[in-house]
Amino acid sequence: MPPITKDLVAQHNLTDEEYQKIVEILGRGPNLTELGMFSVMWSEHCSYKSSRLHLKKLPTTGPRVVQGPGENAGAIDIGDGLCVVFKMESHNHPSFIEPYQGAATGVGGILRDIFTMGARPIALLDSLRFGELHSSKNRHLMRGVVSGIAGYGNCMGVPTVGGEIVFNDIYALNPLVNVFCLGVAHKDKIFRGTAAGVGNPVIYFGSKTGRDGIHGATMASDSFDDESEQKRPTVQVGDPFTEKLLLEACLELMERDVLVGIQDMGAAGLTSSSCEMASRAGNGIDLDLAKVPRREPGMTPYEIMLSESQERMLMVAKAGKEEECLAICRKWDLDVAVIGKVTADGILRVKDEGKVVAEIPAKALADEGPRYERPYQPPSYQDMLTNLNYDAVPDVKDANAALLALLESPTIASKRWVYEQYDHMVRTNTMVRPGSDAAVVRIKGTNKAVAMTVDCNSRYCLLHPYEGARLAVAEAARNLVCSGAVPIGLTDCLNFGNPERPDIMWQFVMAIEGMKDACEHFQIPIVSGNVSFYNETNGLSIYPTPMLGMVGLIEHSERTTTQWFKEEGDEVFLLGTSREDLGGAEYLKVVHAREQGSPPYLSLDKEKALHECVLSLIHEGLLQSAHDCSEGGLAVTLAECCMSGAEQALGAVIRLTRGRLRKDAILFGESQSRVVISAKPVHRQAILDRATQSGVPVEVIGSISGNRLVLYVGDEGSTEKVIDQPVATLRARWAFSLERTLRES
Amino acid sequence: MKAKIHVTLKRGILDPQGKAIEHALESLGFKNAANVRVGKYMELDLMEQDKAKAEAQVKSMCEKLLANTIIEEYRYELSA
Amino acid sequence: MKAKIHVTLKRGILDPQGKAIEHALESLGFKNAANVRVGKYMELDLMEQDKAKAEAQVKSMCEKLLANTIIEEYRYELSA
Amino acid sequence: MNIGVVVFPGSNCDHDCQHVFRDVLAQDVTMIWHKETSVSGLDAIILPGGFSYGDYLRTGAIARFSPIMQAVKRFASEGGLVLGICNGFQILLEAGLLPGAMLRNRSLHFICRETYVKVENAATPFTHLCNPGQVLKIPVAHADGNYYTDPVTLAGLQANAQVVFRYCAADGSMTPESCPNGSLDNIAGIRNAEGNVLGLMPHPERCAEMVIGNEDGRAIFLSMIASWERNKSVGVR
Ligand SMILES: Nc1ncnc2c1ncn2[C@@H]1O[C@H](COP(=O)(O)OP(=O)(O)O)[C@@H](O)[C@H]1O
Ligand SMILES: [Mg+2]
Repeated sequence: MPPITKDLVAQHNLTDEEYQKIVEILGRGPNLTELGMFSVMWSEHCSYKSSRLHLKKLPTTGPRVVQGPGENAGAIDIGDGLCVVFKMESHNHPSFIEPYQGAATGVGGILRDIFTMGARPIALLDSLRFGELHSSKNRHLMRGVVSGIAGYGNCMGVPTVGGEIVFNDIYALNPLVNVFCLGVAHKDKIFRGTAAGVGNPVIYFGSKTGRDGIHGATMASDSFDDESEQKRPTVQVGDPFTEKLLLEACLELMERDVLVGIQDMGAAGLTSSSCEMASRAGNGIDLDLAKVPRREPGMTPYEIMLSESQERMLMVAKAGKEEECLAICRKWDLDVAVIGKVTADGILRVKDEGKVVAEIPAKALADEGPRYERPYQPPSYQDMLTNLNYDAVPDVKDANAALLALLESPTIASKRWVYEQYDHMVRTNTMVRPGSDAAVVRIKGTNKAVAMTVDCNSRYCLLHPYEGARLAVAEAARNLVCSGAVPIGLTDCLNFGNPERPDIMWQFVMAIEGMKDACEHFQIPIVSGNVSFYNETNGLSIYPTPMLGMVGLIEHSERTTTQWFKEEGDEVFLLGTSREDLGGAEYLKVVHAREQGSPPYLSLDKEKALHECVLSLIHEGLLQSAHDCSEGGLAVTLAECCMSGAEQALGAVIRLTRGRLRKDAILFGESQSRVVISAKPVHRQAILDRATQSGVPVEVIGSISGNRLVLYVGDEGSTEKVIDQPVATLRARWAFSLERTLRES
Repeated sequence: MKAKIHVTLKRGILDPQGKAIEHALESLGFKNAANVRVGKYMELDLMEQDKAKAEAQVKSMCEKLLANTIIEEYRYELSA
Repeated sequence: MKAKIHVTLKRGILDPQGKAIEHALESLGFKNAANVRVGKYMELDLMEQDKAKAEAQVKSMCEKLLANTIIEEYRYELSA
Repeated sequence: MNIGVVVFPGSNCDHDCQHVFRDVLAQDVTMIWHKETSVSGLDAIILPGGFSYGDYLRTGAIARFSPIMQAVKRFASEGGLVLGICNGFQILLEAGLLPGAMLRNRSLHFICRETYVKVENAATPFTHLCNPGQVLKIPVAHADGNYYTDPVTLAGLQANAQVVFRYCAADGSMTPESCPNGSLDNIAGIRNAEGNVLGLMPHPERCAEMVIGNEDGRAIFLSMIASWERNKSVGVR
């Protein structure tokens, strides 16, 4: 083995102090294998060294919480003895290097996180960020990522029921690929990653170990530069077929009384799964590498311990149940071997050919990594971003053109080109398919359904990370509420730049504070999550993107609603107040090429009142549709109500009171806490009464009729027709925009 | 000219298809087949007489589109 | 022995993948490429010394599994 | 009726078929692991959708060699009802129980969307509760559903009324746009000459309950159950 030089330590992304700490822990210098193991476990990706301190502030408890952060995924009680298990993961760096495999293995990883907990995955959602599509590189990335998600998720038979995509050149060199997964488990049959019970066998199963992805975890903890493309041989290839077998084998194992603990081998592979399981139980593990199934000859202990080959698991079985475990794995054609046993001494001891090649206290490796209180401070450019002189921005002249431009812009355009490549119906639970505010999936064997959404407006977060994060929580909750669901839990995927930079760290800290305040206010616990730092290339960071995945519960599955208009003659209402919220609006970007201003105003109290109001309207069966108002403002929201239904296109005649607002603000401003609802005329009074009772401003703004969207703006006596378009035209622009751009070219 | 192009996974990269086919061959009774690897084969006609130019073009096609050089390698033959 | 197997769509059967690649090549500026056809290429090791036996085996693998002779044709080479 | 649902490694619509027959239509369902060699006691067999063997090499190519397929062939040759949905259809083609082959979708993409199919033959055990020409709304989800066969076989299929479903528009008109995958002659489903084996690409099990929005697919399952009951009452399989 080579001597451990300063260079070698630096190549492993460890600082001098970190190296000193390793020497202290071991009471000697590490050998190369040990250095590699520390390097991956103490990487930002595995140790959360820059974020842990702040993550602790997030609310993680509540009456429904069955499992909070710290395990493979979080779990929330939904009654009937069941819980939902969910989490979101990023696979940003690998997806930039190899979009198909990067995204595919991202899906594979999050699925394993869910089924190791004993839950059968029933839904996936994906949240994506790319540079603008006029660049062929960005189109290539997008096509690759979408087909990678499709390739893996479809083969697994887990429907991808929703997601979101935003295009902005800030993501050109750092695209984001975040995948959310939800599964269902029996509340009293949750499995955890623990190596309890001294003497119990440690069993490896799944695919063989190859040289894939060695140092994936450290790569995810490093910024890109022009040389990153050289680091390519570390790319992992996914095998969804093997993963499907792994899923079925795991669930079958879990039905028997054979398991003590189980964990997937994700980032840092065998190293992380073994030391984390040992550490959680306060035990040690002895591993014999000679027993590890391998794909290639001549692999060193270093390579075996650090390999990130996909579709692998580690379980600790009850002593005496080995044969039963092996038999189930073999039934599913998986490689399987007893590779070690649980020990009492707290040491992760790795042997190869009878020799000890690594010997490290498991706890030190898993839990005693460095913690940093990184300095933070707002960037000097922050004021420049928020100070927008609106006098310099002329009000809209041709609102028809502006609306069409917005509908056609890829961020707002229909994502059908994407979600049609995803099997979104398999498992026959999908009640609300992609294309509405939230996806709704029924829970078989009950009358319940869960709604899910992923949301984050990262421009708002750039302009004001604290407000942006609060707005993201509010929007996610609003999306759920519009489908009739009560928000019950949250997972996050915090995508940021380099935490060693005080301005980035400031964004991170502010975003955490914002999430915390909003979640506490709405009483939504955060039960799992993931941090992805170093989304930065050549010194340029992405917008702060604290992506949220929120889950809601619908107690009676018939009480759900979708965003599109249903019937001619129905009346249209606006709940909430329009203000002059143009800052950070999509309209400003698309029409005026500005990404500036203060993000929209948000009152958590008003937002909460709105949620209660909408939920009670849906529960009382008063609504035909409900759609929250987000990117593109009221005009886009109304257009979506008209055209997003699968079957019919319905027109509407709408009158918006203007008050003292700019015309563009009333049409395209992104004021929060607003929802457009439609209802049969007989329910008019009941709706007005209920809204008033809840303290939510309400206004009848028009009715559904004809096949054009006609929009008047003004006050009594002086109204102006600002938009008049056939719904077919709106739809043609909106529905095929992505397809037109992405058709092989 | 006619170009024949082979694109195969780099050594060391997992080949799930190859693995599945090997398994299937085995259960069909072909127990003496091993190391099955699956790749792509492409043929195309190039309206180009000059061999050197044709070669440069095919190489560039492979690099840009036909092979995913992160995980795949390629080779090609040209014939009249 | 090593077997190299090519499986391609029969002439006359529309090859949408080939078409798409041709299209993509064109938009990348390779306007002089035509008749792109895409097939599969497989390699495997056969623990069999006898060439005739090996050949019979590979042929049988192709007929049974590796090619679907309704739409595909195959050819193979054997080498030591 | 006792329905057997074959589980290949990689099947992923097996539970969906089980759910529809057992929980929605109140029939007995037996899940059959692909390594089993007998289907005795079963009244009909479903080859469900999914990605058997990951769809590696070709869809259905490896699954056709699973031990259970010998028994399925025997069962079919004795007149038993066999329904292949999506991947199950692909397996039936590879196994030679139905003629033809699948090519990649015209778009080269996996496509999951609602389609309309026209019942071209309403006199089969799988469709006799439909009206001739009836249009059903049934979703598809596949990457390789572009049906191909040679002209002679195609002519034979048409002559024998073996084309059971064709993709169409909502009003039943036969347009190229209504075909999601480029399938020859808009073919969505075919039967064998004897009429007891049906393969189709759309997923009727995904539209058999109103809670998920549509129950057009029921007609196919109810037809199977009814024809089995009728045959039972006259003493044939
Ligand atoms: N990447 C994607 N994958 C699947 N579905 C998507 C994706 N992007 C958007 N969608 C679907 O398109 C619809 C519109 O998305 P979006 O505009 O982000 O909704 P909202 O603003 O209500 O959150 C949603 O139903 C969403 O699930
Ligand atoms: Mg919304």
